[in-house]
Amino acid sequence: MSHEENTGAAGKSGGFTLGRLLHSPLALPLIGLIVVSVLMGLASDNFFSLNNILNVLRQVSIVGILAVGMTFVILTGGIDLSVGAVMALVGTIIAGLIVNSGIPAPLAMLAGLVLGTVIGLANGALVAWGRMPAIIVTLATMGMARGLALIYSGGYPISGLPSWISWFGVGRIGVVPVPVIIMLVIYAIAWVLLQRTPFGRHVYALGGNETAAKLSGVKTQRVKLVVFGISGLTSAFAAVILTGRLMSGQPNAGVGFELDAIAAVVLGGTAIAGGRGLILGTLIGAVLLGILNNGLNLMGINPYLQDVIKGAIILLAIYIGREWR
Amino acid sequence: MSHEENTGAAGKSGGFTLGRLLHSPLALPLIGLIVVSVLMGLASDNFFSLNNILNVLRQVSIVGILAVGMTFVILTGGIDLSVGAVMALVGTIIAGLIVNSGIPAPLAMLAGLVLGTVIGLANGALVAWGRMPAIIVTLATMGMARGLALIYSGGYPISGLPSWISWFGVGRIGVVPVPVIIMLVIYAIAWVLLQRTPFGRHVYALGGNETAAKLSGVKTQRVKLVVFGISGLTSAFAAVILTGRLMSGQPNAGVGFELDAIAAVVLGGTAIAGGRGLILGTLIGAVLLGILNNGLNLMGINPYLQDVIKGAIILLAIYIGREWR
Amino acid sequence: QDKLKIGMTFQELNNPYFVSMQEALNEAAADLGADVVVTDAGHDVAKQISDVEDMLQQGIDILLLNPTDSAGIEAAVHAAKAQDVIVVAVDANANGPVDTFVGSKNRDAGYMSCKYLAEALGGEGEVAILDGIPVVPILQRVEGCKAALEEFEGISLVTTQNGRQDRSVALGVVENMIQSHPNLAGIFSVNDGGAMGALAAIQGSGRDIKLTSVDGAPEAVKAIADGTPFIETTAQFPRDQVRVGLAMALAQKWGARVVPGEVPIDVMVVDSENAADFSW
Amino acid sequence: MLELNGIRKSFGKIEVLHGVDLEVRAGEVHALLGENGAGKSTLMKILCGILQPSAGTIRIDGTERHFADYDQAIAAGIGIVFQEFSLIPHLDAVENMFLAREMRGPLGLLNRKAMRARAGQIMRQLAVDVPLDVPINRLSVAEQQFVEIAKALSLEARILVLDEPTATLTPSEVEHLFKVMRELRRQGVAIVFISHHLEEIFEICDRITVLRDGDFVGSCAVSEVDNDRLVEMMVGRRIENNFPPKPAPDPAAPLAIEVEEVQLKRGGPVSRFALRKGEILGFAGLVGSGRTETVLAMLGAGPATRCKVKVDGVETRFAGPDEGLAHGIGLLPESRKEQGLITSFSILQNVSLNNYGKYRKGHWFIDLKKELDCTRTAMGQVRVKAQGPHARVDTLSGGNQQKVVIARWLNHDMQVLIFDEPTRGIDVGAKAEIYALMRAFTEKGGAIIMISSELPEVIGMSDRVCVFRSGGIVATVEGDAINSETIMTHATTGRVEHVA
Ligand SMILES: Nc1ncnc2c1ncn2[C@@H]1O[C@H](COP(=O)(O)OP(=O)(O)OP(=O)(O)O)[C@@H](O)[C@H]1O
Ligand SMILES: Nc1ncnc2c1ncn2[C@@H]1O[C@H](COP(=O)(O)OP(=O)(O)OP(=O)(O)O)[C@@H](O)[C@H]1O
Ligand SMILES: [Mg+2]
Ligand SMILES: [Mg+2]
Repeated sequence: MSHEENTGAAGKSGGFTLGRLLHSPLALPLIGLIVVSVLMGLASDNFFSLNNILNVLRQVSIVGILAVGMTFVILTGGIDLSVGAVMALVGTIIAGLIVNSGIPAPLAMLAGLVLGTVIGLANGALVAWGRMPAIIVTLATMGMARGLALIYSGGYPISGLPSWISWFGVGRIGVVPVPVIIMLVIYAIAWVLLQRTPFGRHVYALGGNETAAKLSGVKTQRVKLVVFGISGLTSAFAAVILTGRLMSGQPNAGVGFELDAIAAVVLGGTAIAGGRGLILGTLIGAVLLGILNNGLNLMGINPYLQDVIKGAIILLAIYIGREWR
Repeated sequence: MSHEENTGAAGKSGGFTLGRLLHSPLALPLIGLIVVSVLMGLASDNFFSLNNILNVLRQVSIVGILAVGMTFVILTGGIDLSVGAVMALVGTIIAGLIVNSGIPAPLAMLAGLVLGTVIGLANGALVAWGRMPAIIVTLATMGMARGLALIYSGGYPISGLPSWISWFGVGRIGVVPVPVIIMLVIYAIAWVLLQRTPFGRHVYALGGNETAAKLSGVKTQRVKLVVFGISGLTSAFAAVILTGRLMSGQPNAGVGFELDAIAAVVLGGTAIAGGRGLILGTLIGAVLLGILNNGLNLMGINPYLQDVIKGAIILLAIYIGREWR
Repeated sequence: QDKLKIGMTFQELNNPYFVSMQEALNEAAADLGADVVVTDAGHDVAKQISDVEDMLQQGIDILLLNPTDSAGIEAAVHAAKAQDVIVVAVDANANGPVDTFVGSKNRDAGYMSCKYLAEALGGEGEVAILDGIPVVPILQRVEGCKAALEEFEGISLVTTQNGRQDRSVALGVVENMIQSHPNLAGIFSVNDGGAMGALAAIQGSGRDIKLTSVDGAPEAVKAIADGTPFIETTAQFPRDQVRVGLAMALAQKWGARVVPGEVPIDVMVVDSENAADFSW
Repeated sequence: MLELNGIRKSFGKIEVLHGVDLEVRAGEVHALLGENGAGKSTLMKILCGILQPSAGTIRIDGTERHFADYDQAIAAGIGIVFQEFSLIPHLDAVENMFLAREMRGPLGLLNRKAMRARAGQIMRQLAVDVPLDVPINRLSVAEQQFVEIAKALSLEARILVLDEPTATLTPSEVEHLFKVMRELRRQGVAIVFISHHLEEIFEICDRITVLRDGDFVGSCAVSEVDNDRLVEMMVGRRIENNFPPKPAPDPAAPLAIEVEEVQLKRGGPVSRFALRKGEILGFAGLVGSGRTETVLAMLGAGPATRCKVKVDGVETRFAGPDEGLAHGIGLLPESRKEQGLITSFSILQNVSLNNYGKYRKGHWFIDLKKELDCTRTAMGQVRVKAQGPHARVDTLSGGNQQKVVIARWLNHDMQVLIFDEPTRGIDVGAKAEIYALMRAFTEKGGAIIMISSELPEVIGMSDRVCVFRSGGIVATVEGDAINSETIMTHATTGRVEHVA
């Protein structure tokens, strides 16, 4: 929200004012967030308790982190359907390395982060140098990652982790849950990368006009490689939190999370065609989704009906947003 | 394979020759099909039996029909993630109308076809007039359709259908299974629509360059509306076959089928960005996927490993195809 | 805070087995005048933990937990116990300080089904297993089944494929199984959902293959009564599991100190002889 | 200082450059001339390392160089302004100028202050006032063009390539650009300048090199040639009078279209004009004066706050070009690639795209044979140079692509055609053919609105001219009043009335 924020639809310099905020691409996601929060608050007494707010944020953290990598990829005009499966694979392997292979947990986690990044880079290489459409590449790697996770674990969840690992999932620093802190740190780093580094400019440029970016000397293929690498890395971070939350490696975890992550990105105001969007919007989008899930649960709505309501609210939010932007 | 074939990637006139075929966009999917078939035939004795071939085609029919609508949508540059869920909803409602409401089966099926078309048109209207990205619209309607199916059925499969309905799923005319005949008829109609009618040309034009199509007077929004309507209709046809195959309405059927349908379309050589592709390619793509599933099953490969192999083969096919085209 | 509030989280709610549990819960709660909150995890443990957290925010007194995964759900159990909520695992057990586990004897169920199948085949022939989602109850059924099959020398297990407990997936998988094994004589499916798909495949092939399964779902029972190739299902008692589980929780709530840690619920063979009279 | 020798280039099996030489000295403006598709842009891309030559050498200051990519060319002091814009729509001018060579501060983070300062400095040097922190896509075309030039200058290039930079500029902006070029020349920069406007060549260039169909025709000083000689070198023949004769004005001719009022945005001017059958109505004005927007608004394809149109005397409201089509009004948009053609389609498919009413069989289906025959006829009419009706349009040169769009409309039996910059980027030979076709169309009773930024074209072709300024019509002139002074006076000083 600083005035130099690059939205891909920049405004003029100037201090922070309400008017400026209303014209920023964050306006709509924010309004959506406020409206939905107020509605939920009215419908359920517990909604606005500090406890519940932290609870929502903790629940949001996994999809929120996946959505960071997704934002990078979508900003370049790509898409990554493999995030949920990669998270499951990395989580399973971390647990397996610790439990079955007796590797010290910190080392295993490091290996997991490296693995996630490598898979992401592989996606990126296939998209960049293989010149294949991202949607197909990541669709295929999604199936492969899931299959590998099941093969590695034999289909069984891997449990028996040292208990301190649950710190990543349920621990707190002060009142704030650890996963929330990890998520916020990742968002902060992503913000700096996108807004304050040449690489960030190149990400926007690639999504804005790939040919022009290439002609200007942007190493477009390397940018593609890196954004998918980042997406793999954030999937691996999500896997660490997931492992902490589930205290086990779950080869079946994260089915459909890619769709939640995409929804968070788009609800946050990022153009699905790339080139425009803010990482802060994604955070708001992820929280909005989390609030919807939490609020509908708190209101005790029939689980089947929840899907219908969620779909309708997403449509409504995007519909209004489309006019605004 | 006729010389006037509209691929969106024009070729020269001329009769049918091997050289021409090798340069047609169908070449690669066909080669893929042949290679995979031969491999499967070598690995498994039963593969090339008439019985097994008909078996594969019957298994392919549902995804094959979904992929027809998906081809129309992708050719215009869109995507439809709701096909699997719409199929489940329509199937559930057809079964419910017959079993719970006592409506005559033919009438119930007609209602199902209308319902599917209406949902498709709703997707289309949101994309065309709502100017929202197709991926988000259909993601939302996917969730909503699934939720509605579960609400309508209360989570139970709806069984107790008159037994003749199984004709749609397991019946035969001569040796050929009924679902295969239905699928082939739908492909034939789609071929005529795409290759021999102005509407078909407009579908390609929209995917090739939407602005140019619009400025030359093509009713682009109506074309969008109609392609999604077609996708809804083919989903409903798939639902009829599914109902016949399962002899019940299954609210949770078809999860992930949208991804299979997309894979079939892209394996068939259609560009994911739209504007280029052939409906025959989609048929080949769907059969290729079916053969992979069937062959890997016949070979008794570990089901987890099957996902990995399938992903790798899809990647390989698209990778080679990309150079060829 | 006078009214009793019961929360139940299901691993899935698009399976008649769990839907009937939910119905039994609603009936029992209506009798008690208690509030009920129900959530559907859709086979996603992470979502299930979130669901439990949300229920705890609503101040439930009793948590009936039908875990998607025993190990994965542990954090939710701890969270619930931290708020002094009584936790009863239903159908599948959960790690952590669960007060009571009420569940079927899944190993027995697999054993009984496969023994019945092998006997129906006269102790010889090729059989196949239609596997499902790898969670503990399913794994135990497969284990029990294999143990039973091993008791028959003439029986050979030729293939195990995964039908994901989904009728449409199972249908395709079994069609392929039948193609690749011309001498296949029997199939054991880990649940009735998959079995219904397998039944359609068998009927479609016109071959004489016998089918057994676990659950006792209404559709399966009807198919057995109708004299199809589906000859037996080892019935569980989902409604009774909930009733017993709730009773255990209430007993503890009322101050009972010696609540059983585990209440195994028997399973029962349903075949053409008793199918007509059976229902959940 | 720059020497290209025997450059050859093939795309697949087709060779498009057959051994071209080019020698450019420090401190000169060197014109590169040739018809559409002669290979000018291709040669420049080879110079910049974007394309690799099949044969030939590049020497700078006498040493042979190979550029594997554009970055290496930049390092050698080469900068280029591309024929197609290469700006990123949602980034601002500063970000665009420094894209891929950002200035870095501590920790390798962006140093926005330094970049903004440097950008301001370059803009001052160019003496243009372009907003620096507004997304590029909100700038006018001319402003974007200057950002492109500033971007090339920020490289501090010693060799600067300008590929048709004036195609989108107005005369006064062109003058301004020339001033900048002269200043750079004084500083010793070697400039390669590409343009189809021959008068510009004589104004600014020192020497010329001419290409024809990928062949090197010759190189000489500008002072050694005159206009006719130049055209002959480019086209290989002499071109007689460009413009067909104008018919006598017929004020009694019925009105094809009468626009009673059109206002583009609230508070802007309200315009009115009428189009007679059998006439060519020119729309003149500076770039961005609202000509394109006005016709788009009229057809319902662009925004308008007021719009009242009568077609053949009947009041009509268009919701989009499709409804215009239904009333016999066709639009040839200003950018053929982005707005006119489906580039992946064949000529045949592009020509028949919106005209299937003509080729129906059994009401629902396309009559493929008739479609093919009609396309052949239409292609012959406008003389499209191509292998046949099934050739993909993206394999055609710019001029031939434009002819395909024109063929589409001439094949369509329209009453009114709106031609927006019909000859932009078209070489002199092809232009004459297009002019003849336009006249033939009006002689049969059709009417044409021709938007053009080329004054000679407006003067040579129009029966009447509407002059635009700031979004509205400031004057309509006819007869002898159609001359450059009158039009330019109105276009630069005409008064617009703002209406709430
Ligand atoms: N990528 C490509 N593939 C195939 N042919 C190409 C390609 N790029 C250019 N050509 C062909 O090379 C020839 C030269 O094109 P070029 O763009 O250099 O012409 P030009 O002289 O710049 O024309 P204009 O005045 O229209 O800009 C043309 O015939 C064109 O069709
Ligand atoms: N690509 C663009 N993006 C945003 N605004 C533009 C763009 N092109 C032109 N404009 C603005 O639109 C207004 C009118 O432009 P329009 O294209 O109608 O002018 P024109 O007279 O047809 O000029 P041209 O010769 O460029 O076609 C001007 O204020 C101009 O600044
Ligand atoms: Mg050029
Ligand atoms: Mg214009």
